[in-house]
Amino acid sequence: MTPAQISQYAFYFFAALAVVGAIGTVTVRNVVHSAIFLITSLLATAGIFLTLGAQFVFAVQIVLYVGGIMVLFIFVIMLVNLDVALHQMQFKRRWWVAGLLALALGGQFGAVIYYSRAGGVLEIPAARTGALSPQNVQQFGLALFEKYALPFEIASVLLLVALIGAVVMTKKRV
Amino acid sequence: MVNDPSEKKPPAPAETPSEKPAGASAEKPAAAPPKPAAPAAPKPPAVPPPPKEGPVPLDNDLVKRFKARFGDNIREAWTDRKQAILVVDRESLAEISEYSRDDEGFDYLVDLTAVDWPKREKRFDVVLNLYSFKKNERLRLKVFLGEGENCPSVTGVWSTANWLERECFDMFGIVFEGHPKLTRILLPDEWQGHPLRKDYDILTQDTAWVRENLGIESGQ
Amino acid sequence: MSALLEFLKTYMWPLIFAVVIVAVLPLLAGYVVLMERKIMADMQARLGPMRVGPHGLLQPIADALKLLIKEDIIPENADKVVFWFAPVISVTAAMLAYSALAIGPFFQIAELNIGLLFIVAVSSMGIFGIILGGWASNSHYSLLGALRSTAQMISYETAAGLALVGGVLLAGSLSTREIVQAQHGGTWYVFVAPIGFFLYLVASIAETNRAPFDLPEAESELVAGYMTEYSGFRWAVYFLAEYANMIVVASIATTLFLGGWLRPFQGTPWMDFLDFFPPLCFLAVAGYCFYRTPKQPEPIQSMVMALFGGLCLLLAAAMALPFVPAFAASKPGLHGAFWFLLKVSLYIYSFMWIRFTFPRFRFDQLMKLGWYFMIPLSIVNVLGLGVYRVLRQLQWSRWPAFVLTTGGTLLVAIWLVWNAQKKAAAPSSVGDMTEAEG
Amino acid sequence: MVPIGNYLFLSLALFIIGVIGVLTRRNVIVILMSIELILNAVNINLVAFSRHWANVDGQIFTLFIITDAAAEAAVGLGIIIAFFKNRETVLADEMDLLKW
Amino acid sequence: MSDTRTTGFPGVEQTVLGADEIIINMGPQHPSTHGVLRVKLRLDGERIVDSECVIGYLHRGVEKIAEHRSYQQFAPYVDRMDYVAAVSNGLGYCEAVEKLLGTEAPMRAKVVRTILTELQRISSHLLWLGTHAIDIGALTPLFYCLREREEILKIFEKYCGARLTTHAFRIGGLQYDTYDGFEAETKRFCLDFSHRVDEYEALLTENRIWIARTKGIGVLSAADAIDMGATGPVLRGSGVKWDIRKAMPYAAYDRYEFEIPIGQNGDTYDRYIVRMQEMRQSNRICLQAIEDIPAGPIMGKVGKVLKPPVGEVYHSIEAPKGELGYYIVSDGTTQPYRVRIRPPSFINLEALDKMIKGHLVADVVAIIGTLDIVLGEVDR
Repeated sequence: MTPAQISQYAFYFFAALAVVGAIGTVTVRNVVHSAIFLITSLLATAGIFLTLGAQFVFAVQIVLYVGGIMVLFIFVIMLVNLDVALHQMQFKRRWWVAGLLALALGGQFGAVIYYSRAGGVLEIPAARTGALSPQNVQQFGLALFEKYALPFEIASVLLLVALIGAVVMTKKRV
Repeated sequence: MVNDPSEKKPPAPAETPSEKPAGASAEKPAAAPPKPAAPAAPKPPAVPPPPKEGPVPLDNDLVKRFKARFGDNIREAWTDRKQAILVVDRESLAEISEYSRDDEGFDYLVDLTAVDWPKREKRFDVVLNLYSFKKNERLRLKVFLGEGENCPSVTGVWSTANWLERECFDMFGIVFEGHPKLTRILLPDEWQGHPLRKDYDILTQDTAWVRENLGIESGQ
Repeated sequence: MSALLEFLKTYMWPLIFAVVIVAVLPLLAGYVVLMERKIMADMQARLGPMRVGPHGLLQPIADALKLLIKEDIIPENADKVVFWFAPVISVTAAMLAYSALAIGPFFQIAELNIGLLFIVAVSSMGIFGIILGGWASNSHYSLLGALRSTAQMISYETAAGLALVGGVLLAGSLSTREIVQAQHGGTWYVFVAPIGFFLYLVASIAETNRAPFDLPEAESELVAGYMTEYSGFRWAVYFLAEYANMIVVASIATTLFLGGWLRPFQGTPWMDFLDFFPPLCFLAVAGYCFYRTPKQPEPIQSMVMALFGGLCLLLAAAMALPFVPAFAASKPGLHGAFWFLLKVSLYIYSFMWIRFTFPRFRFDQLMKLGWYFMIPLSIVNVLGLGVYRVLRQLQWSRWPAFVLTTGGTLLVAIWLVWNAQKKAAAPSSVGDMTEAEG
Repeated sequence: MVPIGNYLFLSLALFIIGVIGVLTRRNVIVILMSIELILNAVNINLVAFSRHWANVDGQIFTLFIITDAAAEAAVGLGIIIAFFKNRETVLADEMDLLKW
Repeated sequence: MSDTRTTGFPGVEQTVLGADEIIINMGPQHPSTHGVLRVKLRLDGERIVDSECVIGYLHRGVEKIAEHRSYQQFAPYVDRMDYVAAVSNGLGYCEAVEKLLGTEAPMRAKVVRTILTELQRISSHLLWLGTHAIDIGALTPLFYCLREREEILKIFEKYCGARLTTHAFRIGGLQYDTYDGFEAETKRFCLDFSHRVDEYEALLTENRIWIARTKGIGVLSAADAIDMGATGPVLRGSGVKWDIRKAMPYAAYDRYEFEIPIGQNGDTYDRYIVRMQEMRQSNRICLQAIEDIPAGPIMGKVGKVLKPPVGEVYHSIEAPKGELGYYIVSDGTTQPYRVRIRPPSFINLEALDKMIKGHLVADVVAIIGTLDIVLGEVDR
């Protein structure tokens, strides 16, 4: 079993986990369970990042997405946790319309991806090799603070705005 | 500092090594010089045993002031073991309480309780023990209540009375009119009977409740 | 089959280390508990566990057994699956963090490029164990405990993370191994960034939910916080997670600030006699064990005591092994592990010392401390260390650079404290609190 | 080496599930979580192509997307809390007034 | 708030809860309610909107029992009320009955009573300090406190054979004279004790967390304290300089010098300081009293069968918790017609609802601790 094989198996494992988690997220009745499924899905995605050699994104995914955003979600779910909500209808009345629409969209995208395979109509050019080492934190940092310095700053402003917005909205007495 | 208690004591009596509080010794002669009965006087070091125990009629300044204000509503006044006791009318209890707090300075309701005398015409004594920080003096108000008669609540005068009246209701079944929430306090809400009445004892207690809620026989 | 063999061959050492950690960590955590109880007893003028084994040495094992065979109670309206799963999340997160920690230059499961970040990421997942457990119990106390715990851990994770950034800034790497190696021959970062170390100490106490920050499980307020409804083995698993987490944060602090597996005064030749310390230390413990052996009340206790003494002798022999020329190569591995664990224990000891000295904060005070003091100071600390690095690159010598940056950070800290005190001196605390709520 | 198409299909699957969640669920919190799923699908795409082209830019975009998701979650959940305080519900189709 | 749910305290009234409000039930089995107190808290987040004490879990009907016992037979029962300060309870009861009888205990008995009562006050305050500190999260002081309390209990044990429910005094005086070495042991303890108090204060008084947790918490103004009938350290913490030992001296208190420590703000910290100072003052009284215990009889002239004349008496003492009063009505028989006990804990506890409003759950614990209640006395 070579590392390449391992990463292949890992991909299928994580992919299956991610899809199962995602399906659970949208179908389960209890919101907390829904969040748990989402966490599973997000962790599986982090694993996929690992198979892609993106270690830093893997860590960020866990720290921010799982450790931050999802904790926030669960926090809010517990704050607004209503037992009543459990017994209400969970899906909109015409859910099948939405489902069909989404599946149609999926089919369309699927077709595109199918035709983009090697030898397909919309073939994606072959992978470029080299250049990106798996341990790319340094590359990553350099790119982030040189090439993308401005977007980085904008993102920080966005976060600040979101922070203030969240505080203002949840404040008791304005 | 809040207004009244700070001014109530003479400046720092406790700092001086006095044996008696300055307040007590200063106030007592002023309050009732000719009477033997300033309530709860500090014991002199070598006191001869009082000649007679039991009630002694009382008619000092305090009682006079009360009588002047409330007239016949003050039924009786006596001292027992040098402790002043005032029997007041049921109807005027609230006013008398308010008067004794505001004008006579009995700002502290020490205790409120009742005594059951089943053979008497008016069955219950409701007893209020008052204390004045200013005068260092105690006073006991009594109200006679017949069976089924209600007592006016003094919760508006002293907040302490809230629980004390509830306890009294719990133990004697005396209803206090105007009490914000007169429920049982020590016994379970569904309990039958009022334990401190003289006709209540372990044989007549609420065994049904015990059986139902605790699943045991009460053992009597 | 051969593929599997190949796999095992490639990953033999990491697998062995992983098994060792999973097997030893619970035991270690149990003995940390014993150590805590003994230290607590010592500070409180009593003896602590004395019955199970000589000086209570077998107490952790007895406790573990007791907890294992206790009745397993799940509250009636609990969410059973989550209730079952939550403690497992906690302990998994705690154990996973060890995969990137280097206990000695040899003993490490995986050398990760993003080592420290990985540890922080993985241990942040422990929150889910707490919050889901609290929610699944279907009890107000548990839920309040869980919410408190979450808010607290998120707040203090920020401060702890920033304190770590300071250390990483100095080392120039996220890999645990490289961080320690960067301290080799130089000074440990605790002497370069004392404020960063202090910040991490406080934040790590808060993150592991220990007094004076043990709000989530404040027994006098919330009974046992998120663990209220837990009992038996599940409770033991939570407990294990808590102590494993303590060992993790202590290991991080050791790696980043206390020179990891490095011996004190590594670069000073005349201090080399310290190399003899590990075997002598074990020898002394063994000697004490044997000295106490005949004084045990029961023969069986004497036997156990002698056994412990023998174990210590064995360890002493192992520590003395590197002095045999043939095995000289094993020195960094063996002695490294010794020094690492010693530093970890000292760090945990300071945790305990603090726990038994201070009362508990109130929740809003804790949050205030976190957001008004810890986080601003840790940001300033990162700035200061950045300046320090630049100054060093500009060929400043160590002392002026250190005094300048640390002094500056210290001034900010003093200002923050002074400011908070001025605010606290404002009258009417009840009013103050309602104001803070708005 | 897993071919990039597989990553794209995985990403597609997550994306479509997310879309279904957004379109069919009534609970606003679940809708927000479905949006996270969609963003996640995009992330997979970006990182996969980052490796495919041996270029770090895709990963950086991922970082920005995660940042954005954090901001969105903060504001979105803030709105939910504010809404819940006023109406005691978290169902999307009961949010039918502009002001109350 | 268009749609509010109704939940409530069962059987009492329906409480309408706001969106963020929950009701939490503290006790009767809760680590920090000091027994079987139950407090129903209505919380907005963690802030207390409303509260209600539910008591009575330990009700034994002490007052009813009294009506069926002779005066002497009832004396051991009072020890079981405030079981951490049994000696004080006994002193109050014995003095009340003596007053009812019109006799007095001899001086030697009075002095010994004073010493033991003051030791009991120290031990009660020590237990308070330890548990209060634990409530606030400081684990260690408890063990130091118990160490010193142990010394006091040893003195009690040597004196009367019991440690907790001592029944140390008899109506009319004392059953036992002091044992050999009583003076020396008490003196040694007292001399040692002032350093011990320094030790506790070193742990807590200047501790910033302690100050943050207690300053401004559970403020009870002097006017409120009087209105609520609070007594003892709770009243003095609010700045009212009133102590029955000074105001209406009983036992032998008029022989000794001591001060009444008071607080200024009426918060938890002030009550803490007041109790710490009270321990020092009690120690001071003990040291003075132990120097000269007058010689003489230990039992006054009371008969074997007590038949107090018809009448009633109210007598109160300054128990460690506050004013402990006995209102005894006699109908001339050997059994009291009615014994009413004015329990300080019960009435101090009444102030709880007022004190915790607007505070956090964590403060409730601190405030229950600072009231120093004993449920045996609250429920009787």
